[in-house]
Amino acid sequence: MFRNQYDTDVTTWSPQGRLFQVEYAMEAVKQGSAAIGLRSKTYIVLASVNKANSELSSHQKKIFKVDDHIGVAIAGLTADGRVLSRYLRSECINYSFTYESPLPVGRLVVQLADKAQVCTQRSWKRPYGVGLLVAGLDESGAHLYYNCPSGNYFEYQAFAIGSRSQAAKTYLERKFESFMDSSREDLIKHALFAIKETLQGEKLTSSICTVAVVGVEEPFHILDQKTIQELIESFEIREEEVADEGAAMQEQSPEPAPMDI
Amino acid sequence: MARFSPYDNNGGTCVAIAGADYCVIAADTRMSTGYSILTRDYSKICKLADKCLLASSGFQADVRALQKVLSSRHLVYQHQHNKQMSCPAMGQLLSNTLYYKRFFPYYAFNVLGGLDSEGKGCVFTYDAVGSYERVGYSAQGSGSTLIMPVLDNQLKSPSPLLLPAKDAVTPLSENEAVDLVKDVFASATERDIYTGDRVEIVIVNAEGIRREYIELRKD
Amino acid sequence: MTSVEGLLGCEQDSQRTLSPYVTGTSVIGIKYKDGILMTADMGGSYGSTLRYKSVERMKSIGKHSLLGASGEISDFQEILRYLDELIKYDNMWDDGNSFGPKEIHNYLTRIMYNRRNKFDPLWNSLVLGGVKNGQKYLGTVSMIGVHFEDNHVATGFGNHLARPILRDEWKEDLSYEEAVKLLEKCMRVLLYRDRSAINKLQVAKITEEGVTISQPYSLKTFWGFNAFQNPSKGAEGTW
Amino acid sequence: MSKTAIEVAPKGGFSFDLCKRNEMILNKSGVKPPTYRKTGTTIVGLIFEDGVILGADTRATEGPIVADKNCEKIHYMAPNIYCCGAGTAADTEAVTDMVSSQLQLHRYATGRESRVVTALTLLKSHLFRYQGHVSAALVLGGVDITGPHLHTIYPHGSTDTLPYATMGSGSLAAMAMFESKYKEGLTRDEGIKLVCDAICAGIFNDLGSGSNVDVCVITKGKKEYLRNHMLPNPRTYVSAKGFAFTKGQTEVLSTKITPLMQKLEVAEDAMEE
Amino acid sequence: MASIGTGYDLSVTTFSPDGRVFQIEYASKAVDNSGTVIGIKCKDGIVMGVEKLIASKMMLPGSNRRIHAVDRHSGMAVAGLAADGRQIVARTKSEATNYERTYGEPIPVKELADRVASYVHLCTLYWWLRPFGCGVILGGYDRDGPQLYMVEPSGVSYRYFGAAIGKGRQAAKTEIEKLNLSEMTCRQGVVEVAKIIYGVHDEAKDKAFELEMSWVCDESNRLHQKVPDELLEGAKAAAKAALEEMDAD
Repeated sequence: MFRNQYDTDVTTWSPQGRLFQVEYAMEAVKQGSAAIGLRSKTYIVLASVNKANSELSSHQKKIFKVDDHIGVAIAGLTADGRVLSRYLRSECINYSFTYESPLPVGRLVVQLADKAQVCTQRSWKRPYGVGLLVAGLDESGAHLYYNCPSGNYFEYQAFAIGSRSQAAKTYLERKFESFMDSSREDLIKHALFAIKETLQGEKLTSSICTVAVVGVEEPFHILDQKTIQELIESFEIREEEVADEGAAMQEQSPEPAPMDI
Repeated sequence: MARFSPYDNNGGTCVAIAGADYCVIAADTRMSTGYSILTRDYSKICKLADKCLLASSGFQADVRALQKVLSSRHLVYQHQHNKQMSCPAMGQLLSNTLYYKRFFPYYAFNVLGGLDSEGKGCVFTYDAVGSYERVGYSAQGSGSTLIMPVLDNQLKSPSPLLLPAKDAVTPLSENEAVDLVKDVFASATERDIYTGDRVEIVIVNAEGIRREYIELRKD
Repeated sequence: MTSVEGLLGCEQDSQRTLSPYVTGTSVIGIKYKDGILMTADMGGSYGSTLRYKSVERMKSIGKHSLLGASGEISDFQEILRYLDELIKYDNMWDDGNSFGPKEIHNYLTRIMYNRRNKFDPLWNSLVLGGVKNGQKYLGTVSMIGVHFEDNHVATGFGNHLARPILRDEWKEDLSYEEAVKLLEKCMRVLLYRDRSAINKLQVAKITEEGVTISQPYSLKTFWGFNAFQNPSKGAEGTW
Repeated sequence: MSKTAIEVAPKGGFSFDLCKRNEMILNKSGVKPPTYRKTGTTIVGLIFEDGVILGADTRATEGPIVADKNCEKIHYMAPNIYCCGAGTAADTEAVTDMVSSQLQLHRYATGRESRVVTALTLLKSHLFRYQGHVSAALVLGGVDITGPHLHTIYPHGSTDTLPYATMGSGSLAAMAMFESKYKEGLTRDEGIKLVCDAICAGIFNDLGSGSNVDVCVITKGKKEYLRNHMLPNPRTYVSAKGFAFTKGQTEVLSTKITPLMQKLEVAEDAMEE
Repeated sequence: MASIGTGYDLSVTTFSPDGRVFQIEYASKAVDNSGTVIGIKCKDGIVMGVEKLIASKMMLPGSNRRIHAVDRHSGMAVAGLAADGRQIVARTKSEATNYERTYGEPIPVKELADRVASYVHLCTLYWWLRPFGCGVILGGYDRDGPQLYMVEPSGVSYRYFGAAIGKGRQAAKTEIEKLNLSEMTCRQGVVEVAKIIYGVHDEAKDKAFELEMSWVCDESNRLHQKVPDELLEGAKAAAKAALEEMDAD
């Protein structure tokens, strides 16, 4: 794995102007099980794949409620994800303590990104090894952000991170233009299909995925297993054809850019 | 020369009554300072959890700060435990929060009411620095000295000295309790100058939360 | 109360000056059909001396809010500095979110209460009015952090002299003209009965369109009752 | 030195015997003096076209507690003079009673109607003598040979002559009404209306004032005392079922009877011997 | 690269025998690979434009800003690592605010640029930090008129009539030199900047991009603002038209 002498320290630039430690941290995101997010004008849906480490263990929780209007899905080092979601929660609580109104999502995301950046510039720190999909609703509408270990953040209509997320991304890329005006149910359906893409033929059941919704008049909450199972079953008919297409697409997709330039 | 005083008394009365399967929490909506009324419509009751409400009178700035601290703490609790705090847990938290400011106290007189984990009504009553007790009913604030003896007479709690101990809930039905609350507030308003304008009555039971209002004297 | 104060014990040892120097008197704010109206005179008293006569005690805060203050003028200016920075940062985000009157009111409440907790109060009573997304908002905070919202609010002497009039005559859908007339009535009473009030005032308006603060002007007053002409005439024989 | 065991109250003035002792007690031991019933009050008066109208609320307070919900604060001074009192109830009552009897005696002596200025002078000299310790704040109104008069008298003895006047804790609220509505030459009905407005402003805005409105209209040769002219504060709620106060509310935990006297056993056979 | 493997290029606190600090040069590489950022000083103000490369088509326009307001009267455009850029922006904001709190007037642009440069420079002085991987263009308007500064990862800052950093900087500079900046209004400047950005964008190599523009000029009441939408759209249209014309030639 050892690439060169420039990749052991966050404070060292490579001759090409790259930061390998940060890029490696971003690899950690790809190791985690997939998480996806997508939004319409008024709703945002997050979904994640639950993978247990062993037959005997439970899976890690990957979707966290941050406040009534914000939630996150994580991929990568779950421990880092929990630390960060605790930070997000306390920022929201502090903000509403001072202003008695919800913290705008975009501002929270920037604060989070700034926090992540600091870890890429201090020799005694390491970058966070986790990617966060931040879903939230505020005065300016529904938002879906992706925060990555480099301290970058992007706003998306729909996005997927984590292992085999490329398949889900491909699915979403084909569909996302219609999401803006989609209903809540359609969003959830697309979310489930996208999750299905990442499973490589494994059967989609409510036990291996978590779905959460936030929207106008609907505080962030994680859907219970029963609801998800019912939804999965009601979509079952179309599922087959979509799965075939997705599998075909998966291999040819290019590597994503390591960082934004 | 004007001198700085960090406290004020904004008046008001709070009452809570616990029944077998309900809890009534009530407070008037007058906020005053000295001899003047600041506003006739200020709610003194704060919903902390689905089955736990806090009614407080005293110094409004402290009261509001206290409510906000408790609400924030409750949010943290929910994040960590994935459930709402029970009323007795909130009771202990409130006591700790008050005692934390033992040497610069919150000038707040609190009654905490709600349902416990068994669905039974519960009322906790406090002093300003956190001493508290679970009781069957309580009154706090400027009209408490007028109301408490009436409640004692009408709702007599079993003596704490009795063995075996009995539940500290009242035998009244929910409607009787609400009726009693209305009457004691109307009476307190007759004789306490800091109580008046309107009573907000919140009833918690298995179905959820219900609110009622009645008008009081405005003088 | 007394026992509580006794426990503090630190009041005497305090090094801070706990009394105001230059002060402004009442501010009155009311809701009306299209928004909020506020009025205050322009006097700045140094003790009982009328030291300044052109103090602006109402300022706009961002796009949606209007702040009026009575009490220590320097503290008010400090508060304006805080808010100016707050609003500047808010605007620099440029993200479609902005602080409305509710947020500003809460922020002010936190500031006032925190300072009182440090025994270093900002010696003001503040009135905060605003309109955002069609919602009218009118609230007030005192120097120790007591705060509330109402359809009409007044600080200082206004609480004693203006609010009785407002409680009688205020109604939900006052037109602009009616509302100004009502405010002027209150200010006239204050002018008659509050020794630090002066006859040079401004009226500020905030609606969905924004803030306008009027030029200073004076009210017509009447001091000519017969009984005022020769006061001792009614009590001849006594001393 | 022969001193009677029971001290006979002196004929007039106050007893100052215990002032020094009281001062010492208050300074040293933090003992609180007894509270007095204060008529934390709204009282007003105005001059209208034919005379004077006085008004008062009817609440008497003792700290935060309402001591009397329907007391009278408009005191009789003379048939043509009335006086509203604010301050310590005992002081306002005593001082008005005292002056009213002096006026009566004066009328017997002179055979003429009392003048308002006489009442004013008697009141203010009394109050001034006691340097504000007699805490009575008064609104004095009446109609005499020289026409209608309205005065205010402060507890320290200063007085004022006004077309409209307010006193008591609700004076600012009431004055707000006067300052915005008073005109010269009001009719009787307008005058009563304005006095009621002023008192109501006190009742509803000042916590020291409350309950009902008393009005007294004095015109040349005539007075109307409209006791409880308005009753704007009825009780808002009465429980339909009422209350039963059952006996034996106190739990009896144990019973033990101790007889007052020991029963004596008399040994009979000893007697026989 | 002669530096690689010498061991003199691993720390920012190491000089090479010929007196260079390679770590700073490497950091500058990150800037050189970024989308082009340009700023010009016109006669009535400053115009800044950014070629913001878009990695995914699902990304939303207007998100992930590269131009930030740092005070009422000044703004900053970032080339290089956006995350590092935000750190500088945050510092700039607080410097501006501190100055105003102390002196009661808005901070002069020169002073602001100096302070930013010091901050950037600071990160080149300690082994436990790394130099910022970004360069910034700072445009502002004070009582001395509009001014434009550029701060590089090394911490140097110069004042410019027109500045460009990022991939297309060479071509952009050539284009800027052709402009008659002293006669040009910002309204015209906006169109020119748009043309340059569209001109230097390499469609073959790079993905889609978004043009992000701001100005601070008399027309904006000397406040730093986004260029109004209709003007921006007009400029984009003009730029596209100019491109087609060039292709046709």
